[in-house]
Amino acid sequence: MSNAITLSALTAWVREFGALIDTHKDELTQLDSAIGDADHGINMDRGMAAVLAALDGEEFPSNAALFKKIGMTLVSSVGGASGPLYGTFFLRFGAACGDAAEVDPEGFAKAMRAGLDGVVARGKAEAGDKTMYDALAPAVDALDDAIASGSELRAALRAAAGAAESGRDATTPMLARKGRASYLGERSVGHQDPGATSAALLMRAAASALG
Amino acid sequence: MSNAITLSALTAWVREFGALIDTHKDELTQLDSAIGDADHGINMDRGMAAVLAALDGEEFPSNAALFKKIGMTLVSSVGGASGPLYGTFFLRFGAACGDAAEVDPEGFAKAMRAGLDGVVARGKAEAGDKTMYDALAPAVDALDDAIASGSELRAALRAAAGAAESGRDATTPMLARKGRASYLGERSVGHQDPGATSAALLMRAAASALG
Amino acid sequence: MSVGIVLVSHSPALASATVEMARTLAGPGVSIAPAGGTADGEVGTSIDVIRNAIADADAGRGVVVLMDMGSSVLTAKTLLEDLEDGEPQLRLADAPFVEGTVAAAVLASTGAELESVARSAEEAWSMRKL
Amino acid sequence: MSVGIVLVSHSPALASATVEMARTLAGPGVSIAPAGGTADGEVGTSIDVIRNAIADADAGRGVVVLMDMGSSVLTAKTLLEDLEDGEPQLRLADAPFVEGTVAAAVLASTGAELESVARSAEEAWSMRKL
Ligand SMILES: Nc1ncnc2c1ncn2[C@@H]1O[C@H](COP(=O)(O)OP(=O)(O)O)[C@@H](O)[C@H]1O
Ligand SMILES: Nc1ncnc2c1ncn2[C@@H]1O[C@H](COP(=O)(O)OP(=O)(O)O)[C@@H](O)[C@H]1O
Ligand SMILES: [Mg+2]
Ligand SMILES: [Mg+2]
Ligand SMILES: [Mg+2]
Ligand SMILES: [Mg+2]
Repeated sequence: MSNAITLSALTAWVREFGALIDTHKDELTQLDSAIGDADHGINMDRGMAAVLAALDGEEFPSNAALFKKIGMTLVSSVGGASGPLYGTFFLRFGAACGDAAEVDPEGFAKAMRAGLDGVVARGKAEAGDKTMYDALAPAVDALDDAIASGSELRAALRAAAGAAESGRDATTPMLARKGRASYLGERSVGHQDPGATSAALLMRAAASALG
Repeated sequence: MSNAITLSALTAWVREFGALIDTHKDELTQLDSAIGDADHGINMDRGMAAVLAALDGEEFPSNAALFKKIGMTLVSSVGGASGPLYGTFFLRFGAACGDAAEVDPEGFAKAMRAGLDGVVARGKAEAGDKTMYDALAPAVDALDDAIASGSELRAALRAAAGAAESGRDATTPMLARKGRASYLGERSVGHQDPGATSAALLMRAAASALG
Repeated sequence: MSVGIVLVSHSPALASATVEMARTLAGPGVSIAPAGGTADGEVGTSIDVIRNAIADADAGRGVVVLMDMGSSVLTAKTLLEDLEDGEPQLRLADAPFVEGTVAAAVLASTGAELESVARSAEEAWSMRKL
Repeated sequence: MSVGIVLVSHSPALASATVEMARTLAGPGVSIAPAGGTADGEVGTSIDVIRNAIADADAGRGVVVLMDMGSSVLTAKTLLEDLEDGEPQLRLADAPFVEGTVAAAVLASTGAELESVARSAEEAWSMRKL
């Protein structure tokens, strides 16, 4: 398949996500200080640094093997709720991509959906709960729609990244119903969710590395 | 009143209870090892030793003052559930005895009832829950009945002590519903309750010191 | 300062560890104090240890008291109902120990009042994890 | 040996203190292990720490896992649902941390089976203290 996404492109996506997390780590921590415990940037940066270190010089035989390594590294190293959530996202994404060393755009979109379903299986978040789900879910929907209607991968990923960013912005007025922010009740209103913010970076990284 | 119970008789009762606890401490701990954490004898002996030390050489102006000291000492020193339970028993007993330095048999019976009500207020035990209540409640009932029907104090206290001992024995087949033993469910059946055993000693001490 | 929070436990280590965890999650602005074990540091509960912790945690806005189980509950109730004299305003919270403490501490850190802090602890009974 | 019990917490101190308290109440015959904090002893949760604790607690009769909150729950679920391979029989218990642990440990000490130990932990949600 001519427009297949290769294993090295997928690796570049993850590296780009790591780079964006590094750039935005203070902002993520800042957001988490308003409605959380002020560690989301630290958590994600520690996790992604561990992932990049684990990828360095390693060869992976398949999508599944690559993302199993990424997911397990996140679960082991993040130390906060985002660790098992992003970890499960990548574990399920990789399992859905399968044992090949590339994936076509339809397969990529299906794998993103599987990753999203993993986040839901893990954390039970629903739309409007003010979590990373609120950025990821519209992105995966937009990706599906664009690919189903025949868009190029590049355009589809841009649409997905844009949808993630709108979803992220829409978390500000929401009342948190999952995670530590949910203890704040009404007082969580008026702050952008840190996990939705990092999830938007994940989609932006896909648009720039895979587009 | 000719047959009033004096402050020094009440003190003798508490001392006798301390002596009986000391004699039976291993048995109480043994019973608590079957359905508890093997400390009831240790707890009660530490508590009553502290009480006897607090009474030594002290003069108390009234029943209420004496039993406030006893109750507070038990709450502070026992370190297990029996501390606040016996502590509350004595605090309420003393408050009901009032600010005089003696109490007549009717007043004594009323104060015992007030102490029992305190145990219930504290621990919410009901009849058949396999606790100290199952020894104390029949004893207080027997005391009331005997005094109402005109018995001498001596006979009334013997009836009460006997009722406490029957109540204690009746805890063996019960299923524990309060305190740590209640975690054992069915496995608590077939063992005599430690707190009911110490409560029977309290009544036996009354019969020998006040009778 | 926030409403005070006191954790009564049989175990000095459990009370301190739960205080530490709540501080991590709620930030340093929460006034929370452990009351674990007996006065000589043994397993058990002590009314004097509880009284001292209440004095530590009180910042004039009342103190919510959480208890682990058994004698912690009975001792705290005895303090409130039979022995209180001149303590700050106390509210015993019927709550799961760790989950209730975290909920109370996070809410207290936002400046909430005594009764809402206590209620947020008590609502932790309806929390589910899986 | 009893059914195993593993306590997953953000905090190494909280996991250890709860293990100690459960041992005091349930006796030394209960096989219970803490899994608190990250591999380097920081606050957080780590799948490797949990795996090691499971291996410690397992005596061939299965292991009940209790979690404090947040990432402890998510990490334990990830282990069970996405990463398990060849571990002993695991049962996550949805229970209040301290109260559920004590109930589970006391029941485990009587020789009860995996499922009843887990259920006794879960029934602690309906416990009331006051
Ligand atoms: N149950 C959940 N489902 C989905 N996302 C969640 C859930 N719980 C927390 N999150 C996300 O995780 C983010 C917080 O991550 P982080 O600060 O790293 O972990 P912690 O809350 O353990 O400190 C939140 O902003 C939210 O987006
Ligand atoms: N809620 C309660 N109401 C009445 N008595 C109780 C209650 N809880 C425990 N007890 C009594 O306390 C006794 C155990 O006392 P002890 O061993 O000294 O305390 P702990 O259980 O804290 O170790 C039990 O045998 C029972 O009689
Ligand atoms: Mg955080
Ligand atoms: Mg955190
Ligand atoms: Mg005991
Ligand atoms: Mg004890």
